[in-house]
Amino acid sequence: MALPQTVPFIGWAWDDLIFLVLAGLMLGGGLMVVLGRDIIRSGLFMVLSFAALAGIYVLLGAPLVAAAQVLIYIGAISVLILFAIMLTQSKAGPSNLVFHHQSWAGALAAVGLAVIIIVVVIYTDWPGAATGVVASATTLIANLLFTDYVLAFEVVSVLLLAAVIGGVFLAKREDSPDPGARAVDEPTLGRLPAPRDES
Amino acid sequence: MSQSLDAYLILSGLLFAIGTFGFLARRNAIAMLMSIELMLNAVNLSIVAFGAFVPSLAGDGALIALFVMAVAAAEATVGLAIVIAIYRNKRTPLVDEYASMRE
Amino acid sequence: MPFFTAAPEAVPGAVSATDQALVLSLIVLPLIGFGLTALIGRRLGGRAWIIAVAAIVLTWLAAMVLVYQTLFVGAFGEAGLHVLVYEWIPAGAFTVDIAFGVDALTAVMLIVVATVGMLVHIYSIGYMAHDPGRWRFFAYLNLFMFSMLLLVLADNFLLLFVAWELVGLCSYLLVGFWYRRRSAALAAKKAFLVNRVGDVGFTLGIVAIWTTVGTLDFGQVFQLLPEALATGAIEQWHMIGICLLLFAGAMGKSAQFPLHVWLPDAMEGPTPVSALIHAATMVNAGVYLVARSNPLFAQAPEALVVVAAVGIFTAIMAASIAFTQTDIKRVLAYSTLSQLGYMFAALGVGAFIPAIFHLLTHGFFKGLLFLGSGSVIHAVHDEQDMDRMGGLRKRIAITHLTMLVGSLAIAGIPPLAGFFSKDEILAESFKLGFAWVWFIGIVVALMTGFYMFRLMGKTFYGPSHVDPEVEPRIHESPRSMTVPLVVLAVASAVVGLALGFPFENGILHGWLEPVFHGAEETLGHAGGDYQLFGIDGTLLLISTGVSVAGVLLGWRFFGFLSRRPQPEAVERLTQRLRPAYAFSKGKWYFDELNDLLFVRLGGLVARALWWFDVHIIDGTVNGIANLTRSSGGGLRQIQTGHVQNYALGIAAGLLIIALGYLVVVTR
Amino acid sequence: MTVIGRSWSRLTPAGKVLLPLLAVLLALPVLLVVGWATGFLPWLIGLLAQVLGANADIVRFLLAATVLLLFTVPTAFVIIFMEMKLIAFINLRLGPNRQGPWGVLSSTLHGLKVLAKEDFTPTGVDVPVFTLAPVVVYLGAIMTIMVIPFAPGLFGLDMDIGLLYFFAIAGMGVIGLMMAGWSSFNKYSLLGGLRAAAAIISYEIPLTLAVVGVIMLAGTMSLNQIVLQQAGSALDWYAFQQPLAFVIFFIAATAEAGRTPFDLTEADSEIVAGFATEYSGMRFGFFFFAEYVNVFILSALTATLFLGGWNAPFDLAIVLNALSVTVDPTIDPGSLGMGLLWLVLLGPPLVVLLLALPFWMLKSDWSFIKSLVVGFVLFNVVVMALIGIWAYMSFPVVAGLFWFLVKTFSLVALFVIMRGTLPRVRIDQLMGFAWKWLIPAALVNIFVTAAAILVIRSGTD
Repeated sequence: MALPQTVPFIGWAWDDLIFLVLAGLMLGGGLMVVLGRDIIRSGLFMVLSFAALAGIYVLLGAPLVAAAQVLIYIGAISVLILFAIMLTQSKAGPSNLVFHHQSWAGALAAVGLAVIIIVVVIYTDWPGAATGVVASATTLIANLLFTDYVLAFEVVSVLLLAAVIGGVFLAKREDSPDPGARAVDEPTLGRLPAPRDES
Repeated sequence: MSQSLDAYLILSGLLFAIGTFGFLARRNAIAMLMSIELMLNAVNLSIVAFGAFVPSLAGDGALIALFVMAVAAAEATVGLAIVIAIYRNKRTPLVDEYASMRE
Repeated sequence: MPFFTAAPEAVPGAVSATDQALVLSLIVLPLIGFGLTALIGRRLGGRAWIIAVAAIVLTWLAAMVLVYQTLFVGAFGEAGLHVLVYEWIPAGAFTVDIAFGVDALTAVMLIVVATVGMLVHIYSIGYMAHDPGRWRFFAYLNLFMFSMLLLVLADNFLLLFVAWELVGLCSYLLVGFWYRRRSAALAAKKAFLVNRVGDVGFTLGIVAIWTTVGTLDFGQVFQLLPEALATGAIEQWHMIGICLLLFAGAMGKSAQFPLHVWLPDAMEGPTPVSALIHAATMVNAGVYLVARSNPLFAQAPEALVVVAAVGIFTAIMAASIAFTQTDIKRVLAYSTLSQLGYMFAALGVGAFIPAIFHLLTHGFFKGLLFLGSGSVIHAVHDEQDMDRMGGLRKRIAITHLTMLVGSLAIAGIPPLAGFFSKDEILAESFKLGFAWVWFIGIVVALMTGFYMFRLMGKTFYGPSHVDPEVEPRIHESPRSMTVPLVVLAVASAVVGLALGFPFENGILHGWLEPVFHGAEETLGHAGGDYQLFGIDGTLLLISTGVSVAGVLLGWRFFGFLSRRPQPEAVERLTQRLRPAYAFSKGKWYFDELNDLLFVRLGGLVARALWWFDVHIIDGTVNGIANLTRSSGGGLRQIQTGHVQNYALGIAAGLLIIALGYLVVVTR
Repeated sequence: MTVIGRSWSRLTPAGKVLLPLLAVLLALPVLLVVGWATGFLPWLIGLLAQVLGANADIVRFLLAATVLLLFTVPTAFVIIFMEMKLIAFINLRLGPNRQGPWGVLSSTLHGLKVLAKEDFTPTGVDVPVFTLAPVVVYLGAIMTIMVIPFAPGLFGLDMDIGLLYFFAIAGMGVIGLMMAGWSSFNKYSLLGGLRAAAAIISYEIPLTLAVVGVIMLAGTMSLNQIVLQQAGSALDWYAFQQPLAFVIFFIAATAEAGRTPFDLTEADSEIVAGFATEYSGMRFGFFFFAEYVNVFILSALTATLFLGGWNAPFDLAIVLNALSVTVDPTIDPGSLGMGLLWLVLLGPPLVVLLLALPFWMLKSDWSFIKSLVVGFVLFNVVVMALIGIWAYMSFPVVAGLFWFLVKTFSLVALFVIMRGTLPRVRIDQLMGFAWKWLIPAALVNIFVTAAAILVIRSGTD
């Protein structure tokens, strides 16, 4: 006797149940991100939202994207954001001053946007759309990546390099021109000796 | 429900709207960046959904989503570096206290 | 794109992989040496030379194998070996390849370049031992070897031009090697700029060739251009123009009047550089270019006359300046100019083989003389003024002996190398109907013997004028410097006899005949029999006599023929010829003339243009900018400086557009 | 009621768990008898069997998840014990030697001790985050075991993108560390959390890049497939085709697990255990366990990727053939007939006596009983060895598991030895090493591998 094909009593497909749970987690997490007062919790809810989205990607038959989502968004970007939060916030910080004075207008715009998108989505007949999810194989993606999208791939690599260099440059502490004014905690032991004069 | 494109797109739209609200309403620069990440994720969701439902886009959707992620990583790097650099000068993460763009 | 394939149209039958590898190794080995030395040379400290010298020794071995294959075995036939490495610029019908060619001319050049290059590298180990920048020096030297070999091996004009510029770059780098010294930096700049003048001509010549025949490959150009002339597709003046433009490039690189001013100043570089680049190899590139283009020059006798005139004028001018200079390296530099003038005169009269022969012998003995002078300078602790030398004969015996051999060779005393090549040039120019060239050449030969032995006498004989502080520390140079001297001395002594005897029918003639016989036929220089007891013998006697006379004259005033030098006699002669002396001492006032023409007059023109730029052009631009700025100032009021305000604006705009679109679509 | 209530409140959390369990344990036999008698239990078992059979996939998944979750605990105990003993050996100490022979029980007892300790929440902490942090860390550690192939057919899940999954989940653990560091409201903890984030993010890059060469060679990201690609002898292992990647991977794994010399995240002499400063009891235990589970997992992954996984370093059959030995491991007890009974009855006592005799003769101060005990132990060892060999020859799973564990624990031992011998690096050295040396080296490795593949594959076409 196999498990029932649908959820008992409600009659949904199991997939639908999972979808609803994940969607709820994602939207709830997202709302907590934008509404929460404690910014570190916002960051953690963002992680939750991203993880739920990864689950949705699995539902969409794209496990590769799901893994990349976890790897990049949770493992890298979220960590980076949490890192930045920890560097720039203190626990005694002004978490009560959360919202901008134009937040009512922002809310209006966001709701308007949501309504418009929903209306458009519902009333559009998407051409060429199948009735169900079509899983895309990893090999197909790999082949596309190194044939049709190879230029984009290279460009992205250059972009990432530029971003790394730019990030390092921006976040680097500038040497103060006055040697007496150098911060006390800055280590000077590791300095290299001045380059030798050669001729 | 999980087999209908519209559901995913509406979900994506809602997440995008949430991100928009966060970007417009939060005062904290990092919170704004997080909101941008939410919006990017919303876009990614719609892209992957199209890739999964439109057979002629099979593979492309996932691939473009991957590119978006790479670009998002770059964006986060530079964005956070800028935030930290500004924070070092202004000693505050609140965006509306930065006014140097008006000068 | 296939690598390492032979150009099929050039050579019937495939080029063997060994030969390809040989040719390529000539290029690649110095390049590797350069790269490695530049990368890690600094870490090697005192052993910075190790990679560079190893690379060049291997290069020399490869070059010698190739020379043996080409000249002695004749493995590649008359057409030579052609290796296509890479199709460099495929632009429709016009293609330029990275292709190398090895024929007899190239092989002879290879002998000079590789041998002198290797010896100079070895010499530099000792000479540069105490210089902190030695790794840089060896890196540059290797780069130069790469460039020079590329120049010699290039199989088309564009690749040749690239190598041409590369050797110029190396020359610049090495002349300015001691860049902290202002004079060195200025000399480097001067060399570079003067060379540019010639290169403009060369570039135009290449472009002219390309527009005329649509190819730059040597083989095709030398076939197509004369054909075009024969069929009347181009005019005679066109051919002359191309040849003169090419010759302009040669004038720059080989320092011919009036572009000779850079070479004496280039002596600011380290002495091995002077020996390698400014005596034995790079300055010969112009000679090589004209000789390589002999099928073109043969079609333009008028251009050849110009070549001969410029060459012989440079020869006598430089020799006259060399009379009065006191800097040992400058004397040698002017002597190099003079000898290069000889070569161009030979080319100009159509005696291509003697020109190349003189190039070969001159490479050896002038390299020897420069290295010897370096050894002298080394011995007296970086003193270059001959007035502060003297009496060094016993103290640095090996240097003295080898330099003596070199001086005798350049003066043309039989049976040393210079005698054979110089005599051949003079004899050919007389027999080919250029008596004026011959006459001036004879005078120059006389002057050569004199100034060379003035140099020898002031340096090695007579009482010592060395700084008393330095005097007790004079010492012979280390082995790494004397061994190359001895090798070069032996070469200077025997190479003429080995290659140039019997007269006009030596081994060298056999080698080079296939390269030049087309040109000689075109010019109508049918080789007559050699008449030892006729015209040829007479000319031989005259030139030998003149050379000996020059040498004796030099010895008379400065040497030990009269047991001790005669400063009073020299002084008397100087007093009597005061204006001529001053003219020579002042190097014919060329630098002053250039200063007047280009610095003063050119400066006036430039200043006028500058005024125009500042007031008219900048004024217009600034006016537009001011307009923009003032209008922008008005619009700036909208800025609040808060990102989120802008973002809200964007969102509102998006909503309005989307709503409007929906309304339009649904209606 | 108040008496029971008061005694209940006096119990430690562990006691609160154990007491009901004890009650259930006592009630169970009664329930079993009753259930069997009424026929309820047979029906239930039948139903269960049916359900399980019909949903084999899901059952297998759940089973694997449970087994792997449980598997982490003894593994961590073994590694902790191993570490204590090995470092004691390096330090010329005895190490634990009280609980059980050679102290083998000490780490288990430690674990129980930690479980029974008071679970203390300091003031000022961010309670939900503080509570969740160890869970996230531990989850990040154990979820990765799912894709590691232990032996032929013995793995949780053979994913197409197994390796990617591994790195994705492993990267999640750092969030837990940062949560712990932030929520503790302690500057040492915050420093530890930040250090952990910086180090793990940095070292994840060379870790991932080093594997790219292996992926290119194997042509797949499925760990199972990668192991299969390395079948054959030891020379087919990727450690020999990718030596640079192997070294880079191992170094980066050390940093990823936060082990000496890269244990900046804990650095007990500088920031007093970093993110774990404010934790106590089992919450601390979770961090502690997670570290050792991480060591095991990273060793296992290294073994899988570079040391051939469960492949034997040599093919036993070939070796035996070379020695002209033929072994038929199939045992048919029935062929012995009546002899089997005699064997079972008389064999063990005789062999025990035989093994005890030499001890009794040589050690004159030993009593006969003591010799017998030693003989019995020896007999067991011998029998276990024989059974092991038989199992090794008969079942590929056993052979695979054997080699997999040998390789993994060799690597674990290497980690331990490194901890015993190397000093801790400075944070700037740590970051500089990753960015200036490991990442370029990994890129060079990728480049060279790609070029080599291009050259070799083009040669075979």
